[in-house]
Amino acid sequence: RAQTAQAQTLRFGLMEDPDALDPTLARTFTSRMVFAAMCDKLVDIGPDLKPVPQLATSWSLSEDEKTLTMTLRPGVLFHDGEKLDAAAAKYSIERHLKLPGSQRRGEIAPIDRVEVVDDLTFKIVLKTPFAPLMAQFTDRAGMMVSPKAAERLGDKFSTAPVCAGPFKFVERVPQDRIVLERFDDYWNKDAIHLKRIEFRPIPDGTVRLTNLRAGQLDLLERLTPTDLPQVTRDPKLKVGSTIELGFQSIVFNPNKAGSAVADPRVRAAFDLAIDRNALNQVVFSGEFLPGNQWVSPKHPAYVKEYPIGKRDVAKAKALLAEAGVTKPVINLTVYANNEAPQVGQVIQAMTREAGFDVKLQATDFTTALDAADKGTFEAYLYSWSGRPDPDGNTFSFLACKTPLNYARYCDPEADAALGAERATVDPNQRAQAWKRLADRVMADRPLIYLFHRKLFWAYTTKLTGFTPYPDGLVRFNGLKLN
Amino acid sequence: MTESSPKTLLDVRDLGVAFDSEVGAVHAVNGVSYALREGETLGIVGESGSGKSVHVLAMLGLIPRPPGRVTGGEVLFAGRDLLALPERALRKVRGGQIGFVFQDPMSSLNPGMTVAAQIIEPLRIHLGLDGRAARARAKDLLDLVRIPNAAARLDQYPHEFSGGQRQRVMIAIGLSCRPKLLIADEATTALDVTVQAEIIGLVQELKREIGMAIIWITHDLGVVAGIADTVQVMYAGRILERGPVDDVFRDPRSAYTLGLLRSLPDLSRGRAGRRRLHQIEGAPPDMRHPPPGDPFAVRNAYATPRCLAERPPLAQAPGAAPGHLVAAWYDLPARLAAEGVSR
Amino acid sequence: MSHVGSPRPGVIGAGTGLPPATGLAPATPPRAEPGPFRAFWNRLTARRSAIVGLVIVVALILMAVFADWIAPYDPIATDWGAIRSSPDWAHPFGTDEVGHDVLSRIVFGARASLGAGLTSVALAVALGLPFGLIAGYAGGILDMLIMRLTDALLAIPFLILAIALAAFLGPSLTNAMVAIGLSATSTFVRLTRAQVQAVAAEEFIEAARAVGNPPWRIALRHILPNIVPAILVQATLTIAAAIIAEASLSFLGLGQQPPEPSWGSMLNVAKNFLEQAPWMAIWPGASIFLAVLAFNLLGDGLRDALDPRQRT
Amino acid sequence: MLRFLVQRLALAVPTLVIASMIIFTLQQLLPGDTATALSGEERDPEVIAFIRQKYHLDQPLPVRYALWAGGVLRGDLGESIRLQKPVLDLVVEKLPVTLELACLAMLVALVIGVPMGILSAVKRGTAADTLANGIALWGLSVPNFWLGILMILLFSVHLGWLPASGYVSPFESLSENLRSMAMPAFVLGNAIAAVMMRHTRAAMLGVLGSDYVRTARAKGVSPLRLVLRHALPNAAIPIITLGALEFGQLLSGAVLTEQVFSVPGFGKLMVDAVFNRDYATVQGVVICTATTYVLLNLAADLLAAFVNPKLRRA
Amino acid sequence: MRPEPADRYPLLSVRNLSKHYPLRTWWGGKGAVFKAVRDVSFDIRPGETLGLVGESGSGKSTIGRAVTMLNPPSAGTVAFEGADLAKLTGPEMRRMRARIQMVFQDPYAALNPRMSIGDYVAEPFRLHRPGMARFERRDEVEGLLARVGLDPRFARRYPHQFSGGQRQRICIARAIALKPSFIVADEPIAALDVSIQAQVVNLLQDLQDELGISYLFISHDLRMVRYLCQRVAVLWHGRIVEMAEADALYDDPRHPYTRRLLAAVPVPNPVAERARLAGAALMPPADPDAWGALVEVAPGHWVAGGHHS
Ligand SMILES: Nc1ncnc2c1ncn2[C@@H]1O[C@H](COP(=O)(O)OP(=O)(O)OP(=O)(O)O)[C@@H](O)[C@H]1O
Ligand SMILES: Nc1ncnc2c1ncn2[C@@H]1O[C@H](COP(=O)(O)OP(=O)(O)OP(=O)(O)O)[C@@H](O)[C@H]1O
Ligand SMILES: [Mg+2]
Ligand SMILES: [Mg+2]
Repeated sequence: RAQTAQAQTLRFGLMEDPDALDPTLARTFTSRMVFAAMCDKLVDIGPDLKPVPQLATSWSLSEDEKTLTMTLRPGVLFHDGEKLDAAAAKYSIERHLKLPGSQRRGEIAPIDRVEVVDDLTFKIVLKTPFAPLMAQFTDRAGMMVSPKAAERLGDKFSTAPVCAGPFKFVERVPQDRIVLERFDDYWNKDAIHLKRIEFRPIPDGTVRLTNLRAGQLDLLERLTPTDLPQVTRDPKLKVGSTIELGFQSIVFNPNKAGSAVADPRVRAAFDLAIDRNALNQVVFSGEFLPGNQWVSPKHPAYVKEYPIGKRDVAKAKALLAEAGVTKPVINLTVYANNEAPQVGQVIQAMTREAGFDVKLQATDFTTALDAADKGTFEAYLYSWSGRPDPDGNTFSFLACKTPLNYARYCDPEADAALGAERATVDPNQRAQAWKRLADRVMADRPLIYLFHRKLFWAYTTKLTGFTPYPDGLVRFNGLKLN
Repeated sequence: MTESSPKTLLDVRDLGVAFDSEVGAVHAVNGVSYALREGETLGIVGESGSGKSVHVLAMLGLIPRPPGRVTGGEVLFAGRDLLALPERALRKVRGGQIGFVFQDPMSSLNPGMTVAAQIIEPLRIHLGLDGRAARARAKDLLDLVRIPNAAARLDQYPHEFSGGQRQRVMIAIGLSCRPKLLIADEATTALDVTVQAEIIGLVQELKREIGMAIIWITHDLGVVAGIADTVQVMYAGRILERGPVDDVFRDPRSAYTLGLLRSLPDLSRGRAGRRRLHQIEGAPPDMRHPPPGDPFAVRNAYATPRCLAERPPLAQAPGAAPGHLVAAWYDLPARLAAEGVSR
Repeated sequence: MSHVGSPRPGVIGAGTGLPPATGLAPATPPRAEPGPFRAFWNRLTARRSAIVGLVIVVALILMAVFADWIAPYDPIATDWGAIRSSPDWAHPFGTDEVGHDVLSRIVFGARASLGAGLTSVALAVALGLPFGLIAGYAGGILDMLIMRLTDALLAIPFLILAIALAAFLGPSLTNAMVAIGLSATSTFVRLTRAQVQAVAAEEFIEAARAVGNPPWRIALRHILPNIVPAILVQATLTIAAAIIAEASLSFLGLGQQPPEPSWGSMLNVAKNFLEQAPWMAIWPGASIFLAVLAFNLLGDGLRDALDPRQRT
Repeated sequence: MLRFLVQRLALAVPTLVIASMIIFTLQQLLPGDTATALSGEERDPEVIAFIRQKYHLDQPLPVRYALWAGGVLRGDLGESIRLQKPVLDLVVEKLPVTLELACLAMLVALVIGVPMGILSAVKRGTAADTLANGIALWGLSVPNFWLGILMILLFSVHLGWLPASGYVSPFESLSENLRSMAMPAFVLGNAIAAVMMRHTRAAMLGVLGSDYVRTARAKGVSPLRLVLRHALPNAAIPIITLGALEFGQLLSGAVLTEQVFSVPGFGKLMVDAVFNRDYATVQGVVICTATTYVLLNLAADLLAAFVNPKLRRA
Repeated sequence: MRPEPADRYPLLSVRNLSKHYPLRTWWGGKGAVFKAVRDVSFDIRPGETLGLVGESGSGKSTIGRAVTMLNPPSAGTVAFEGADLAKLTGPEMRRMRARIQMVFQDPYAALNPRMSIGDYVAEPFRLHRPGMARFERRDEVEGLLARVGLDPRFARRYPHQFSGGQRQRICIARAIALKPSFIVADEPIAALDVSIQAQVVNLLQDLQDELGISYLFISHDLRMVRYLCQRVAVLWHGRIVEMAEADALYDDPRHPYTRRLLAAVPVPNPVAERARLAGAALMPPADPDAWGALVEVAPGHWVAGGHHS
């Protein structure tokens, strides 16, 4: 019996230790891995990136796109036995909006108020139309917490989070493990076969993989592409993968005094000097997806008018000559992790042929962020984990004076396009807005987008029912350990 | 050369010791031969570095190896060749039949062990004594070397004893198994004259009691004069002169022995009548390349050309008392007489 | 001016080691004195292990200095056609994850790694020696102050100090060297102080005071030369530690910046390709071992060679 | 004796104060601050402002030091901003793990280093000596993270003898605990073993050349007893003193080892804290390691005094 | 060359000199004080050698270091040529060191192993004759080396290349470099081989004859002291218990401790020594505190008075 209990414990190797396990305060990508098992959302994301029912069974948007009415699934309980009703939903959304230090506020800022209609129905009233709203509810902003527990614990909620998901919180040893246990009153409990989940943060990719191979883990996230052959060779292991929603890019800081990158022609030359396919081949064994926009070429919102250009060193040189710079020295900030420096080295080698002299600056995460914030960097190899709605990949980066706009990009036309994109859920209108945005950004190149990662999971063959999702999160429904 | 009477206890034959270094071997002891009778006290004097310590250590396999090594010879002790004995058998001799007292009483006692533990050790190894019996014997030994209040001091550490007392403890260890031979290597050099006098008195007394033979190595000619039956003068790893103590002091046949005796201030006529001290000029030879002839020749005013070229054997000195041997080509009394000096 | 009267012939004779009475001894004039350095050199080269160490160290240093001529390729030139290719004639040590020639990177990496070792130790000595000297010789309140500061620095974990310093100064090889050097400084302060105190208790220091040496002169002229051997030995040991420390900082991304090579960072990258490309690890690993071995052998040799009791 | 303890502890106070001030100042010099590090992917300016204010990051340096120091005097080491737990709790949770690791590593170091040091001293100049020195230098020249990964590959992946990671508390299962600690302790101890070996060798050479060892040999003492009873105790003092210093370094040297073996110890806490600018945690960690260091040295001095009879009786 | 020494004016005058060492407990705490030297007074006249004998630990070296201010006394005065040394400032005292020199017991320890002997002997000139030209200095050093019987060509050698006797002569060469009027010789022959002791003693004697140097000659070799010293002081537990002309002291020792000491000296003559040993019954040591101030029992012969006898 102990054997089977043991067998039904999934040991999941994470790339880093999640931060606060509070959907309102959490900010890391990794924390979402844990929430995926612990906190159900109002809606989930489908394979086609469209919202599908989860805690909410149905929803409707008013004509003016300013009121969203949602109906909750009946009989859903929080882990502490409290009922999930409209009042609880209102509480959770308001908590996201108002708790000091909330990381969700920005995601759902256009919400004006939440009104309880009846026991299971509530209305969300917006200040302005906000197209990405449903997409936000597929993530942490859509997670419901038990009002009773939240009230009791306040900003210490993360020490004993109480949600309405398939697994409930058992214990957490920082930097060692997070343990969850099956919630027996889960609304969809028949789909849950695992008894326990143990999340184990193991930052080093090699170490994570050796742990899987040694049988210390059953599943790991973010396998390094170069390790793929090892896993495929191993008959006891399997691989799952999906293209991420985010992007890898180089952000330029044109405000940097005396920097050559202030000239768009130099940025264009830089872009032209890079062979995205070769880069992909060298560093990622060709597994990733070369890109040139904020979404991947496979994404419905990809602006087809701007396909990935070919590398053209001659043209790059010409552009540089036109800009009147010879051998521009460009400091490229990269994270000191395993692959960023590699990417940097390849870019360095490629751009050298066009006459650039790229200096790599590998720094820790905080230092890089600080340089980005303060605008002391020159070029920055930046990655974004991505959001289901393209707005999450663009607005904060390209709109005037937005927090992630490290390029300090500010263009009225681009701002207008971003406004239009947000204002409606109509696919055609939005597609036009994306095109307008691309017109500006593809010309100005405040960022140049390089590629989109493929997210790899490696797991033992004992694990069945594993389906990769584009948001990079694991769905624990249907997972089974044999 | 060496006399082997039935009473011979120790017979050293042609002993040689060298120390290897990266720049050539140092020949510390070269062909030392002598015999010691039971109950005899042999005083050894000589230049610093002349091999006095090394040759006695070599007898018991105590020179550090590497770099030291015995290059040849035999050491017959009670009929057995110590150099040929396996280490295990040799350990039985060390501390059992042959006791040792070393120069520096502080550094020669283990600072981390009680005095009792250190005295008991040879008792256990050689006599198989243990526990209470060993302790009782240790106390008797401390009494024997006249340490007051012995019982109370057994469990003290060496640093709690004065220099003289430490040396007494060393003697207690050396005598613990009633050895047939006691080797004292500069046992009193580090001590005050008054303490030295006490220790010498003590050893003389114990010798009478136990009847052991003694090899007493020292720089102090006065000490040798007092306690030795035979005196042996060493220089550059060789014996230059050897004989009954009275005879050697009265009638030295080696120029080196003479030099040593003369370099002492003569105070028989008071300060007013003192003469300038005699000094032996020069320095001892480099033992990496021992000179082919008499090693003392280059410092010797009486040396003959033959001294430089050919090594003199240690042989009976003509006209001296029987057993008074010297290694010299020159005839010292004749040369002195020629200079008009008499002793 | 000389106050010395005509010396007695006998006394002169005593010093030259010539027998005054007979003319028998071959009159060997004193051999030409080897200068202090010459004597030191003779002592050093008399030891086989020291020679081995010296030869390797010199070879490594030459390799670092003449890397441009020795290395078959540009160490940062990438060859997209040969990613992680195993050793062959074109790349005798193989290539790495972005197609660098490993041999060339080993050759050039010597600059960073030996540089890290030597520079950081030089810094540690340059700082540690004077402070240790002051603390040990002046004593009193200065000693108290310096020692508390040193203790405090020692009490802070090395990696925290190094990480903080490297992060503060910005990650680069130079700054890693500074961080390693600063972290090693307190060890040198302690060692110097202990050595100074030991030497200051020696009789020749009292003798130096007895002829009227002022304190600073005693410290510099009499104490300093006598503590140099101990410092040198510690320094060679620390060089080894510093080479490893650079590797550790590389592991945390605070050492040599890509694409410039250092053995530590090569090893660090190689760990990700342990099974696919073992040659990426073997060569830098072997180089570090060789360097550490050589410096330690040399250090042992130096200690012996600087000991005046050791004869040539 | 008591006075001595009090005096020594009093001397430790300035050491701790200076250490905390150094690290405090150093941290402030680091680029970026906690608020930046913690504002998340979204980097909401309001969140940044909120964190700044909540953790007094907007106050001038001396004020913040005073706030922190005041807390320490009340037994409050502050709160980890990143982990949102009191630093004291974190320390209490992590320190024992690293202490266990350090102790085991020290054990490994002693078990390997001391006998090897003795051997190479006794067999000085022989092939055994050369070999022992070679092994020691090898230990010195292999980075921890490297040896760690190799061992995991060999013992966990290929042989499957030992777990690659996963710390088990000794109170849960001692055997599992030891199994999980075996490799980290070996990797960590390996480098120290080399240092211990070289110092044991030096100390033993000194002692073996001493007059009292010659005396012991002259008594007919067997070689084994000679080494264990006569030489080793007298060589112990430098080994103890050095051991304490190295032990202190182990606490921080464990960082990389802990990372490779995913040991939930102090080292990881520390590095993460530095990289995340989790000031309170770094301060807390440094104060703890510094205190441990000071106490260890004190203990070593006492132990050395105990081993040395000259001091024991006084 | 020099004016005839005026007997009435002592060169060095020591009055009521005491030296206390604080005793430290093993943990470094302060304990009682140890009175190494208690209330010692003596004079040394120009050109005179005063011998200081006594058992190990009786305070001989302490006195030597106190009168040279290398380890200043706790109480009492040391007047050198009328000047109170304790009152001098640091630089003044350093200048004074040109006149007061010291030779140490262990010639192996007293030489800086990393300084060539030429530099070592030249050091006094560097310090006290800063204006001296290099060649002048070299000449001086060569002259000095020759004076103490060493080949001037040895100047570039290092101490370890010399025998004990040669080293002690190097020390003496440095001590006499500035023609001091007073040298404290602290057991200068104790560490030397018998065959070399004579060399050093002869040298000291020759130098005194030529340069009129005064010595405080500390030794436990009672025979050598009698040979070399005009007057001898016997030290016992930090006090002088007897002081007299050498012959007077040796031929007619008054204090029990002096007698005990002299009786223990072995004679290098087998017959005499055996007789001495046979007859020797060492007097038991007496209580050192039982002896009071020095009393002159004969002209120039001072003995500590016994309280109980
Ligand atoms: N461990 C050693 N290594 C190398 N040489 C040594 C060693 N021990 C002794 N020697 C050499 O052996 C020679 C004889 O030394 P030994 O100790 O026997 O002299 P000694 O006559 O006892 O002198 P002393 O009167 O100074 O004790 C010396 O030249 C010395 O340098
Ligand atoms: N720095 C010191 N601190 C404490 N005690 C000291 C110190 N120096 C000397 N003593 C003690 O003072 C006493 C006298 O020492 P001193 O060196 O003057 O004796 P000494 O007569 O020269 O002896 P020796 O013949 O052994 O050289 C000794 O008991 C010694 O232990
Ligand atoms: Mg000897
Ligand atoms: Mg003395």
